[in-house]
Amino acid sequence: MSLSTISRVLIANRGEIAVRVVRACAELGIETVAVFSEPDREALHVRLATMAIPIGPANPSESYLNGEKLIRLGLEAGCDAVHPGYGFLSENADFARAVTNSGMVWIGPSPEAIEAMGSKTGARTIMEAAGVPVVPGTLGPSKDFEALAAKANDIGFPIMLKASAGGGGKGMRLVQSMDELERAWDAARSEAAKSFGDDTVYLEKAIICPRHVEVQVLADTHGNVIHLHERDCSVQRRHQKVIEETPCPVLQEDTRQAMCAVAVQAAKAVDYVGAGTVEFLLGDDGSFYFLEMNTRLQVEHPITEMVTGVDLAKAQIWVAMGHPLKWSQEDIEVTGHAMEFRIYAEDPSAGFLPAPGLIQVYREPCGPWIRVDSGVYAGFEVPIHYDPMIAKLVIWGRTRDECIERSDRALREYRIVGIKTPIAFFRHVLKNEEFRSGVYNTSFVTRELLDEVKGEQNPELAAVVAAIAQYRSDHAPKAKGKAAEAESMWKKDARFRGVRRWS
Amino acid sequence: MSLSTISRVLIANRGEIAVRVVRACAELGIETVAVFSEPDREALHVRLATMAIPIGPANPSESYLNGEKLIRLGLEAGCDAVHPGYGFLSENADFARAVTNSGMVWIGPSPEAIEAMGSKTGARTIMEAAGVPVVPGTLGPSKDFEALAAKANDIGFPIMLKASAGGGGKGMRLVQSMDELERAWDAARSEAAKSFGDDTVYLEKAIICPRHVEVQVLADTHGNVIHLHERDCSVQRRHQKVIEETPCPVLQEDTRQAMCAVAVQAAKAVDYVGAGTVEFLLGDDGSFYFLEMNTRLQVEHPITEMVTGVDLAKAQIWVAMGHPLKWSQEDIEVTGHAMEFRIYAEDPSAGFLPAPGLIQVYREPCGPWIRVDSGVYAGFEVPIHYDPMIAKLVIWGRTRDECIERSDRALREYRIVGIKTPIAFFRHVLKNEEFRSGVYNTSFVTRELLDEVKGEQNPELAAVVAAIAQYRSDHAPKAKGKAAEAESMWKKDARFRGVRRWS
Amino acid sequence: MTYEVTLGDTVFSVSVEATAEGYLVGVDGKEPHQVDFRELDQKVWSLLMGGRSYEVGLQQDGEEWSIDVYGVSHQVSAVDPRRKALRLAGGSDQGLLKTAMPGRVVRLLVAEGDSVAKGQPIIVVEAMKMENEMKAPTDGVIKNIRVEEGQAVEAGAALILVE
Amino acid sequence: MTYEVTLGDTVFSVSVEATAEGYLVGVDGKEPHQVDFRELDQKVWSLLMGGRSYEVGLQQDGEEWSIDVYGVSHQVSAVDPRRKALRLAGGSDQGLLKTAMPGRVVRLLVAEGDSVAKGQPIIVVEAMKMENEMKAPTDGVIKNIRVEEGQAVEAGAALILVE
Repeated sequence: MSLSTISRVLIANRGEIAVRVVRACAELGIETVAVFSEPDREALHVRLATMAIPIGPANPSESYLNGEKLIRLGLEAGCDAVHPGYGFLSENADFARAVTNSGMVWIGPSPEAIEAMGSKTGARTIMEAAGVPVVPGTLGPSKDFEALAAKANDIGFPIMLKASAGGGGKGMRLVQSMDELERAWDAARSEAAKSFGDDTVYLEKAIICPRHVEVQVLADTHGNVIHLHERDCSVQRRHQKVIEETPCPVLQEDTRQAMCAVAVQAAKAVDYVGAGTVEFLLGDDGSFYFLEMNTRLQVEHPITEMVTGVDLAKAQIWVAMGHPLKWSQEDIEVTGHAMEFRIYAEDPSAGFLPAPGLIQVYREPCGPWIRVDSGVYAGFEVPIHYDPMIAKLVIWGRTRDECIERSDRALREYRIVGIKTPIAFFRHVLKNEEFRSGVYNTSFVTRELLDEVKGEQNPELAAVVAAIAQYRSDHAPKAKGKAAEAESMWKKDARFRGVRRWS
Repeated sequence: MSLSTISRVLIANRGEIAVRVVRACAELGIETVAVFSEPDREALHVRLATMAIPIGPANPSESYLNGEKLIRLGLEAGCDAVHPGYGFLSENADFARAVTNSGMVWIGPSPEAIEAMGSKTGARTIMEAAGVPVVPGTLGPSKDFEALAAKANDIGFPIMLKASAGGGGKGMRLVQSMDELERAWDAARSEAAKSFGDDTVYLEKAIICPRHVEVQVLADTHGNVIHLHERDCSVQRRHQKVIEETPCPVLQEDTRQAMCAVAVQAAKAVDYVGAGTVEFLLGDDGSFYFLEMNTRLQVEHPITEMVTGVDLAKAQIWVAMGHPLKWSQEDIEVTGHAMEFRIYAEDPSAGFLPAPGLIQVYREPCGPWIRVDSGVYAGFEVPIHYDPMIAKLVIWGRTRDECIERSDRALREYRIVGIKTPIAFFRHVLKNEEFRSGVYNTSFVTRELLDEVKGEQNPELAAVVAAIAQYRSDHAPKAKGKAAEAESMWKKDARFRGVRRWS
Repeated sequence: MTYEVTLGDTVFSVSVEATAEGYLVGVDGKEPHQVDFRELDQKVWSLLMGGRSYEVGLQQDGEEWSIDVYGVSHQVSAVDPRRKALRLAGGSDQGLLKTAMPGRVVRLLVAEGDSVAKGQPIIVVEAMKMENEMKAPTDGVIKNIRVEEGQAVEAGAALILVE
Repeated sequence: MTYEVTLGDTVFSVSVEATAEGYLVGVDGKEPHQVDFRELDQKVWSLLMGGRSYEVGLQQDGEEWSIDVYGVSHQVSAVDPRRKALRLAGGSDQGLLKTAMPGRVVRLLVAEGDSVAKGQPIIVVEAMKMENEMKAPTDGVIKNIRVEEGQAVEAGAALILVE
């Protein structure tokens, strides 16, 4: 098999994952072409890429989801490959096919593999045929509400509605009773359409309080498939992961081996190429159910990188060129423990409601074994149009305990002013006995934890700060309204700093 | 042996190493007390520590070198231990003794070990007695210029003048001929006095173009001593390290083992406790000479941390409490390759002249396997009074090649405006064939490399930027002088960003 | 100067006096402390108080100060009691539905004149691919709908009045 | 508007015209390009030009612009040629020793009236624990010493005049 040249990559994405791809390419000496919608002109991926091209208005369907335009712009810019990131068009087989047909290299699995695994219902069939247990539920996705309601009645509530093309909790709804079904169905379809351009939804029996464990696989075009062990993603809110860790603290070694073997088997079943993730629900008794396979780089891939030393984004590009994998299964060793904290622009104390806005102050934690994959900076306005995840804090420790204590240290250093984030909430999770023990499940993020966060206030300190701030505001030299005062105070201080230089 | 409680640590230092100690303590649940001189009120270590206390005027002898005051303030603040960092009082046996006598725990080796190894000439004697080869030179340090000149004549030029209490290139001078000796002697003594509070200087034969290789050791109070392999520190300017890497790319395995064994032997010879470094000169033929032992945490300790997974700063505190080491020699494995780039406030194109000043913009590189240990931030004024090192960029790669390509990527992302730094110079070093081959020595940083850096300009781009900037300045709405114009332009843009939010 | 400082249900009386080194601040009549208060980044302040070092985020938010202490936010107002009398009492807005989340109105589930029960979903606002179904704050009749489908709304914007 | 832009020995003629999307910029009579020029952080600008993305640091430095391109600094002046005639030619300062490094004068090695040879050390300035021995810029007599021992000096400050 001949090798493909990749010298300039179109990145069909935005945010931190676009930045991640820019970095991987830069290390390989490959140029990158960023695309940006109107509100993203000043986004970090635009700043860091070699080239940057406007792609259209804010609405994703007119910009990051416009496959035809992406391909045209990629060709015009002289790209020889396309990296889709995650979300948007990353699991769209038609786009993958169009990219390949355009003569550019698609950095991902074949359209056939995406189709086989991308349809959650199709993947269930394949896995059932291979003897892997799956969650009971409907097999054929339906656009007919009456049929769906009948099926829900058959299986019995609670049921879970899921977007057929989905992932990341989008288009997903837990439904407790028939009363709620129609509204949930509308909402799930509407979200699914916006997120994936496909409003097909299916249902399955809701398994309450399982653990969510997934296996990273990596495959080349020469038939080699390896796994890079598991990740535990059980800390979720609104069916979306918020903290991930590896290794899974409760997984028995024999279950780990069985799960990893199944994941490799799943990848081989569809001639998988590139980085992929096989997701499972893990029961208390060590039984596990196939959930779905994500046929792209996963948000939480960095924790696997931290414990294995393998750069997954670079490996994707390497195998897309047609090279054989640099490592055999025996080369993959897990050292230490890693956790990822997803920094969302959202307010945990208001039910994790999105909180987009202007980031006034942004200072990342630094120092040993701290990694931040971010798409933002101070002065950037987080747009209302896209996913609320602005950064990922990734921590490595020699042991799980060290990883926890280092995470707490890093979260204390993380300074974001202007938008709400779950940083303080995460510090609470780290103090929680259930989390520290490692024995928790997907129902872990409860109301009690959120109440504790509110209780952590330091009212006397805040009162002192407010009183001083008000005093400064009241005594500012020229009163032109509060905002102008704050601004002028700041400039005075800045000038003072300048003057003081030679004192 | 009973354990000591450490619950609040006085950090007798400033800059990035004070921040490093704050982080280590935070992860161990230990409070920290920062001290700050007048220009350091807003320094990063003050921001991050639990407590912060003014220590005196800018002049180090009245602040960070004032041992008596440090101990008094530490006791008043309720500290039960003192961490000295590196430089300042870290290798001052009298200070170590005074700390111990005050009832606080000294986080470092015993005063006796510091004395034995801290005096470079004394250490030479110990090592010679142990049969380890040392560089030929004078044995007794002298304050008598005539005696020194006579000795220099005996040994023959070139000779190297070195501060007896020294380290880090301070108080060090290469002298080519008798003409230069007196001025060099004055300068070396003056620098030594300022840096270490001791103007004793000795001389030895200058070994031209060796490699500088050192071994990290770690010892506890129970007699256990382990090594954490070597670091190569041959890329230097003005006898000061600028880039370090581990493993040493040219070290043969048998030499590595011999060198590490000698290092452990050296530590055992003085009943060493804590983290220490044994420095060697390495010849082309694999022969090596003992240079000195640094009885404290070394600037470049992070590269050892990156390849071994051991947190050396935390290990120091752990053994200072009286615990046995957590690891035996067999637990220490080296994975991958790491490099450190010292970010100095200095101008490589002006002979690495110090360039203190106000940091206007400061953005660190991020992403996989990038670590920045920094003492600064945007808006901080780098004082003229202290060491010019403001940060350390530390990179890990699975191989040396990956480490190099990742380093280049990180240096491109590193954005510092307001002061000069060697960032562009480092990117040149990374492109240099000699460096890439791994076969280089301490004479590596040559005039030619610096000329290349100047050649890397992009004049046409700069011309376009200057013309647009001038145009904006000339057409700014209200002309109140250039500075005010720039400021008002900025605010206009900021407001524009605010307004655009809902478009 | 002494301020009446309010955080949720808690009220402090805080005296502030400027000094050469910073501010002398007393809380609820206790002995005043010296506070060293420095602006670092544009909206981050360093406080040294009683030997302890704090970093706080500070933004003015209407009549309140929004203060971030290590990721935990505090909404605080500091009022000179002598001026307090001048303030007008705000009207009750119990039946007014406001959005905490900025975003876009995707669906109106009611029309003016409809009767609604407290807790009944009446409008859907979307941001960042998430739909937020908002419920009637009280039993009553839809008096006034202040937004239309597709409209962008800022945080705090009034959407629907139920009476 | 067309500027005469000077970088060391290189001179460009650069035309600039404001447009709705940014600036139309032409260099040395070549066809003008559209340049999208946005301020990000306070002194960092993002440029999109010919499809390529650049980040540059920009500071005004007297009559010049100090421009940082990925760590490489450029000192550039952009002058409207019509105004150029108004400028006065500066006097020669060949014999004037200036310090590039800010710091503190630690030792004067000469007195006014001394004869010195070019390259002879005449003053020592220190910053960040490093002593910088500075040499006579030309043969001559020490005409004027403008600093004293212990004095702090800024970057660019004149120290000693040799004539």
